[in-house]
Amino acid sequence: MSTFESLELRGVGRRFGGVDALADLDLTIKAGEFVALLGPSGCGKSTALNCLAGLLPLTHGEILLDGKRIDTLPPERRGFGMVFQSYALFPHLSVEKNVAFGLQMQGLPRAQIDARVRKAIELVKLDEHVKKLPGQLSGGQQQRVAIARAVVLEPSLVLMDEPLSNLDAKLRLDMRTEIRRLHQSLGLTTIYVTHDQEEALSLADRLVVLRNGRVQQIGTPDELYESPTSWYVADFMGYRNILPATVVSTSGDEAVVALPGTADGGVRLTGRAVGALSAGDSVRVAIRPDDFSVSSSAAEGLGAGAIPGAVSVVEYQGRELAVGVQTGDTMLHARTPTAPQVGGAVWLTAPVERVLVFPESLDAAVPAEVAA
Amino acid sequence: MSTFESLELRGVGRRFGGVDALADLDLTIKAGEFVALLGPSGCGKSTALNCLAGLLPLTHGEILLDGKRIDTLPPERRGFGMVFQSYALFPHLSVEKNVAFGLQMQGLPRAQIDARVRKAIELVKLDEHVKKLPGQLSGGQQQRVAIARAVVLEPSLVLMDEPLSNLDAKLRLDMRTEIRRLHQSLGLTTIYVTHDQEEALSLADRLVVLRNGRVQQIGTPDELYESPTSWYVADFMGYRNILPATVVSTSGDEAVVALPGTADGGVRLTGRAVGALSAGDSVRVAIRPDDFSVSSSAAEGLGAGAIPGAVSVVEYQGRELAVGVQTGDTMLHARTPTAPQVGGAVWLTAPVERVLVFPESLDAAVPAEVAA
Amino acid sequence: MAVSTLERPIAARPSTWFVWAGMTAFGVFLLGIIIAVVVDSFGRQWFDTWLPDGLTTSWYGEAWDRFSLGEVIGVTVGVAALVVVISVLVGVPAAYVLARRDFPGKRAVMLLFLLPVLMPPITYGIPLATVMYSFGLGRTLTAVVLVNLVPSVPFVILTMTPFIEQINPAIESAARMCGARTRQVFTRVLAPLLVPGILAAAILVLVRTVGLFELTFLVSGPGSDTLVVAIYRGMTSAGGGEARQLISAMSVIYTATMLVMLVVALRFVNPTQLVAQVKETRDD
Amino acid sequence: PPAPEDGGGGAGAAVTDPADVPDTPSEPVTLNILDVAGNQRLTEGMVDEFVEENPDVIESVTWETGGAPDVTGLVKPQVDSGNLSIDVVFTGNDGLAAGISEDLWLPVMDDYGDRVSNQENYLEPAAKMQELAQGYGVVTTYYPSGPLLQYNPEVVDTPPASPEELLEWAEANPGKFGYARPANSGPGRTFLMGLPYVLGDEDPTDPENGWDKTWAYLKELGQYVDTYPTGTGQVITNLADGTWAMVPTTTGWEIAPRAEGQLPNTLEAAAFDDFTWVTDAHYAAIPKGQSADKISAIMLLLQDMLTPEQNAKAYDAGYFYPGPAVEGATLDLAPQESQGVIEEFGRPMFDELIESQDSVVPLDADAMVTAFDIWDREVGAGKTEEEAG
Amino acid sequence: MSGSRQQSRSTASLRHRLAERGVDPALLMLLPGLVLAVALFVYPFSYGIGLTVQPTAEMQAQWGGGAFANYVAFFRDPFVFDSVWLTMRLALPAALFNVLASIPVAMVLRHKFRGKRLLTSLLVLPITLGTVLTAQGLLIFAGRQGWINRTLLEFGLIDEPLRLVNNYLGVMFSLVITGFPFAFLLISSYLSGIDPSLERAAKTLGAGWWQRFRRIILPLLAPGLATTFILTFVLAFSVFPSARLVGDAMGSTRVMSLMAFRAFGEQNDYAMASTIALMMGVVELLVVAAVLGLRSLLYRGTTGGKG
Ligand SMILES: Nc1ncnc2c1ncn2[C@@H]1O[C@H](COP(=O)(O)OP(=O)(O)OP(=O)(O)O)[C@@H](O)[C@H]1O
Ligand SMILES: Nc1ncnc2c1ncn2[C@@H]1O[C@H](COP(=O)(O)OP(=O)(O)OP(=O)(O)O)[C@@H](O)[C@H]1O
Ligand SMILES: [Mg+2]
Ligand SMILES: [Mg+2]
Repeated sequence: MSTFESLELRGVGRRFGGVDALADLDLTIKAGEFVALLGPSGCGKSTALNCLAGLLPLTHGEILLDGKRIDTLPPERRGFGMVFQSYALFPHLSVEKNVAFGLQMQGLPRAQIDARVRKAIELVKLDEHVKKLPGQLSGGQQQRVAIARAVVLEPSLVLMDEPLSNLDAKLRLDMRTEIRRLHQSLGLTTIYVTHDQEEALSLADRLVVLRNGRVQQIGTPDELYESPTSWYVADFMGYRNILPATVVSTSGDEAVVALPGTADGGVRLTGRAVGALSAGDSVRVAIRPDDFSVSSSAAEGLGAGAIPGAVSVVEYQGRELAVGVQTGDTMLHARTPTAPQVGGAVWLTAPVERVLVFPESLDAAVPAEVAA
Repeated sequence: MSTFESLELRGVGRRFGGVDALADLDLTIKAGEFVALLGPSGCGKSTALNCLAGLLPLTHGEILLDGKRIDTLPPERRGFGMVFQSYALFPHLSVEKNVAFGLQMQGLPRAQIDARVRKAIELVKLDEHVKKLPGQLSGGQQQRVAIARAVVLEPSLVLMDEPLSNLDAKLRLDMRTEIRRLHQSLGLTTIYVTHDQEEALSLADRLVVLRNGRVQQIGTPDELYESPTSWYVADFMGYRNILPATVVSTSGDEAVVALPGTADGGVRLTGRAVGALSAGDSVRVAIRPDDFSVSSSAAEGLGAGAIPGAVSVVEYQGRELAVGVQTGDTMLHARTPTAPQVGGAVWLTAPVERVLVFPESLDAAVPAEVAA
Repeated sequence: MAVSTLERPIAARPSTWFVWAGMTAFGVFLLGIIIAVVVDSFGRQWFDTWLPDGLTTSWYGEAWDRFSLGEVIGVTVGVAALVVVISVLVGVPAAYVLARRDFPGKRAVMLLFLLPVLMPPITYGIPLATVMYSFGLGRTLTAVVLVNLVPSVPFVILTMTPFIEQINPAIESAARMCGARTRQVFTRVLAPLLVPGILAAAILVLVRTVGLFELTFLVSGPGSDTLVVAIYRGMTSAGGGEARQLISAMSVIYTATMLVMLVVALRFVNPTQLVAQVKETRDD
Repeated sequence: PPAPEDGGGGAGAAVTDPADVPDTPSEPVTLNILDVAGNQRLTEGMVDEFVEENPDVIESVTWETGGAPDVTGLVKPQVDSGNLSIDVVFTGNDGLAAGISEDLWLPVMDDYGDRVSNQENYLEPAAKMQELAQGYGVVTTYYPSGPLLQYNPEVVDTPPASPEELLEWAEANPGKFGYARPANSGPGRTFLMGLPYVLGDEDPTDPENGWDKTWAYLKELGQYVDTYPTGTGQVITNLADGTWAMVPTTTGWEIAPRAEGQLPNTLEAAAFDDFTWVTDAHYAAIPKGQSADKISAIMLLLQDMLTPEQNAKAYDAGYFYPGPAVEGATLDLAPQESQGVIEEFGRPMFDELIESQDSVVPLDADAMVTAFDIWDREVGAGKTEEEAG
Repeated sequence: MSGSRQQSRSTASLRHRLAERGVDPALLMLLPGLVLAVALFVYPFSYGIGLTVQPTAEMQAQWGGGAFANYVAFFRDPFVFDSVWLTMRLALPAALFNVLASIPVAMVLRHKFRGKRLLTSLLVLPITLGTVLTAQGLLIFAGRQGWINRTLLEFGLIDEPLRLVNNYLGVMFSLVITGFPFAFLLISSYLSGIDPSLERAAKTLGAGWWQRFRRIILPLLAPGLATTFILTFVLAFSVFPSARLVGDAMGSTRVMSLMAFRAFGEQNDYAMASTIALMMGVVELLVVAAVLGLRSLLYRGTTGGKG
């Protein structure tokens, strides 16, 4: 397997008709790493991947592989493998021919091709389906053909563009485990694009969160999950409750904030300040549903730190229940093991270290938003 | 709002060219209920819904609304609302005209139409977008237009065919809560089709699990989650580990089974027998990932009840980790708060009452499988 | 098993009957026309009776000799084949670019290709013929082929562009990622996927070229007349007014040629290749 | 311009001095004949016989056919480029005139007239037709043409003896008389050109200023004509299936369709009591830039075609009745087949009328185009204006 | 984005800037097509326009107007100019009929039923017939002694044979026979592009068949109808052989293409021929522009087929 020490992206950018789809991407990837690009639809994830693959010419910056510029090479000479969102299997070729395609392009001898194709197909457990056309396979099977087709070339880098987004929930889980297993067993370097934080967290060694074509945060799953640097990232990392508030006072890295619009106007929360804050600042408070405790009496609620509200939705979720609590205009999401009454009054509390307080503006953390 | 007491399906079936897409569906729905039809792709969910709506003529059975047969009425005279998988918004009509369409068909006066349309649009929070065409809306917004279009008619029954399947993960969560809220606040009777168990569990009062056009189990979310009646249903309800095994002995409703193919051939598990079992029967054992405890020493494992294996995949999932444990040919899924070493040996245990043992054959529980 | 209302019968609304009545009238007319010509072409004499008095096949022989149909059919087939091949070779790459790229001036290019399809052939046919004559190409096979390319190339482009658009561009990207060069992307991946579209376009171009009268007529002459033009000349030649049956016989030969070409062309549409019709067409 | 290609044996450089043309070609030539007048039917037998008897002069011939408008398009580029693939053109007046105005033809009569001494045998009207050629062509076949009438005796009791009677009959039987658009039809244009003589118009050679009576007559007649087809073929069909009962015709068009079964043999022919034949002829013309050998061969061929024995083949199936352009080419010299057809379908009255009636040459090309244009506007389109209001 | 940032970014190489505009070597594949279009369409067309301002001496003498004598003649000479109306009188109703008749047929044939393939092939058959055979067939079949008239006479439905050919009607028949299948095929494909779930949605909202058609199908089909109308109109507008063969060439079916050909082939007046041909294009484009204008008033988005 051809390999490399490091892949470096320097100020990589791509514009479409005057609008930056991707800008100023700086990233260094070490061999064997699994990096996920995460962000909502249209944030530039696919653009980044296509630029790396050479399928889209860059409009700015350069890409270096072990110090050599590769951004002017055509895709077929970069030696990367790619798994596409819709798989992009060759519909007129059987499974084995799909997998063999890249090897044939390299002009390898037949026997060698056959052997490697067989190995790759075994790897993804499709031995029984080698003669079928892609149209005759299920989504998960197609997905595996796509992976086999990419890895059979033993590429130095595998790029995956939302490879699981077309699968149904159960299959998605299985295939996720499968990808992780392949990555670990083959030692591939992988760049993986997704808009699903769970997927990104569970697969990657390092995450890159994008917004409007610009990087918001880069870090390990743990860093992103526990310490997002902006409410935007927090929102993406499962902090389903993002509440606008105003700083009342700060002390050390703790901040007391007032939530507007709650029933009696004066609910105060204490949380961990992320970034420099001072009294009067507009902020966003981020809290995970599972960090809320739900109690049905104010007494249990810890005074000023408790948010009062009325249960408006209760969803069964197996061992736990998801509760939607209406407080003022906003609906808060919480989880609880015991079912509250719909319409009943409840109080929500969260431990101080699990309440994150972010500056309202995202610009402090990131470059200015593109005026499209 | 026109309403009814009960909707009864009696032996409803539909064949396509000699193959049953749906067979023998008996179901009574009470006013205000939220019923979910759940099953994998092609199991007949949409067929059932279309039969109810009148879009597909039945080939068997009858549908009664408060005792009156309605299966011969054309769809436009049944007064049901429907939300389609791909929304099926009229692309040439603005949001408000889409919503007004049904009311216009009823020939209501203009003023009344306007008022009801405005109310429905407020309900789904699309006030700002009334003049836009569907093509100018995001997926979630389109979805909400589709819902408004269906509920503005105050139908006695709302049918929804996988309304969330085209949305991305975060939006899906939000829209799910929205649907639940609408259902609860309008008191609609709803039949909801999905292949996502989480969605079904969180939304429905009652679930109907289908397989090959036939009902497998009907019950409340709790019943299905805790007491599936077959391994097929269990599989669908999040019992990710479904292991083939053989009964060694039974006592009361407990059964001791031997797993084949595990490292030393003789791992035994004790579990709760579902249905009548006797020694020597082939069975399937179902265990949820979160019911497994992972320990890194055999001593901690409770003797015969512990399954030995090697950690092959570790996935970060926020507060917990998902672990793939290879044991013999199969990979078991478990969850643990502490990260084990990949490749390290572990032992998995599960409490007896959380281990479900089902007969291998699905036929006992359900009518014979259709020979397609 | 009682197969009750499997597919509801086409509703017996008056409107439906109206449609069927109209269709029947159309069918009667159509068959009447065809049968009348066939009968006439075998009739010895047919004045004011239901059927000709006496049957003969001699009109065919006579038509064959008189108009040297062997040569004319050869010209027709040759011209059609050339036009099809050239339009596909020129049109498909252009359609590819139009389907896949966005570039300055794309709308102008699209318009340029749309105009010859929208314009009455005579409008550009007459100046085109005049140019052909002034280049000394009048009445040559070259002129006939060139003139037929004017509507055919845009036609291929306009039909192939949407066809190429619906082929997932990721498939090409995938081929590139597998190391395929541009040429290999075209020959190994795109060509097989485009075959059904190309065949459809080619068949339509074939039919159009064989049937295209207005343009061919303006530049063809003895030795480069296609079948339609030869028939038309037979029907209208100043010296002439050939026997009606002779024209009928030629018309039948024309239609038969057309059918044979169609059938031959359709034989090459290998049904298995239609499996490769990329997008799954699920009707749900 | 590229050097003339070697078009078979005997081709060579274009002739600059007529004296360079040998009496017989230095080697046998092949001839490409372009026929734009339907002349092949009449003369193919003559050419074939000549080739058979004189293999040392002409090795073989090939025929191309076309319509009169093809002359300019086909021949002009060849003459201009000096690259002839057509060696001789058999044409009617229209094609000949088009070629003359484009300066395409060799002045055969001036340069080589002495080689076709058989022209002395021309029938008198044929000789007049030869004059129309202005020396650029050689008459090969001739017929007096028309105007004549053909009718269905079951419908027409007594054929009209004058245009007035025809008008009366047409008025009494609207939609039963018709003729084709003259620009597309021989009988149509013969009828058109013959009328000024019958009606006694001021100047039968000037359609624009001298045909007042003719135009008035045709317009009046047009009220009873339901349609003017664009070809003689449709006229024949209309007569055959009984749509029409009377049409104007020419000798050839009267005989040949009956002989070939296109028209029932029950039809009768008639002529106005007093009319003048408008004659017609076919010519042979040689494009400019022809090689000496070929010119020599062509002149030998033409000389031979104008012998009575050969020229009598022009009787054909009555298609151009009688056909021959020279004296003495009587029916008994024609091929047996031809004699049989004429005996069965021919009309002795035609021979009498040819004897008794005067003949004139047709309009020259420009006047003809003018006449067609006036007819299209005044007569052909007249119908719509009436219909449209 | 701020201006200064944009400035600092304009260091991008030419390659980068071209890439941003979408210009790359693949565009070369367009070249052969462009060359052909320019050489065989644009050039002759311009040449033709050039010809129109080189009128013959007679034209100038008769109509005046100097270089524009041909245009003066075109507009002043009723014999020529009337052909515009005569053409319109044929092409508009024919195109309209073909489109309107295709809608119900396409709607009915959307359903599955036995013999559908046969019927569809029957409808497509005229494509192989060609105009000349159609004309010939019409002359024989619908002529005064044709089977139609014979049948009608036989049953005593008429006393006189109907005049169905060699007039306006004959050309109309031939335009319908050749144009209808074409319109039908196009409209069928547009119809199949409309997401069937839209109709189902309308059903569940209480719309009957007529309302579904009027409110859903028709608006969505309208752009397709406009396109079909344009294409059948173009076909009908350039009618030539049938106008001559089954029409009344100098009378009620003296269409523009006949006039153009008359000038070209019979009068050898290439300048006038080009003028008429050019005006033909102009008239047609006017109609096309009018239809497109109407169409743009209607909805133009997707038909829900691809979301
Ligand atoms: N060919 C193109 N022309 C113009 N704009 C484009 C093009 N491709 C992408 N864009 C724009 O660039 C931005 C980034 O697109 P990109 O496809 O990278 O998003 P993404 O993050 O992959 O989204 P998704 O999750 O929907 O795939 C979007 O705003 C998109 O509209
Ligand atoms: N019109 C039809 N003709 C023939 N078979 C059909 C038709 N519609 C559905 N079927 C078959 O009936 C079965 C059930 O289809 P249905 O659409 O109800 O599945 P589903 O549960 O809705 O699946 P999905 O989740 O993929 O939408 C499938 O096997 C399908 O192939
Ligand atoms: Mg993307
Ligand atoms: Mg479905």
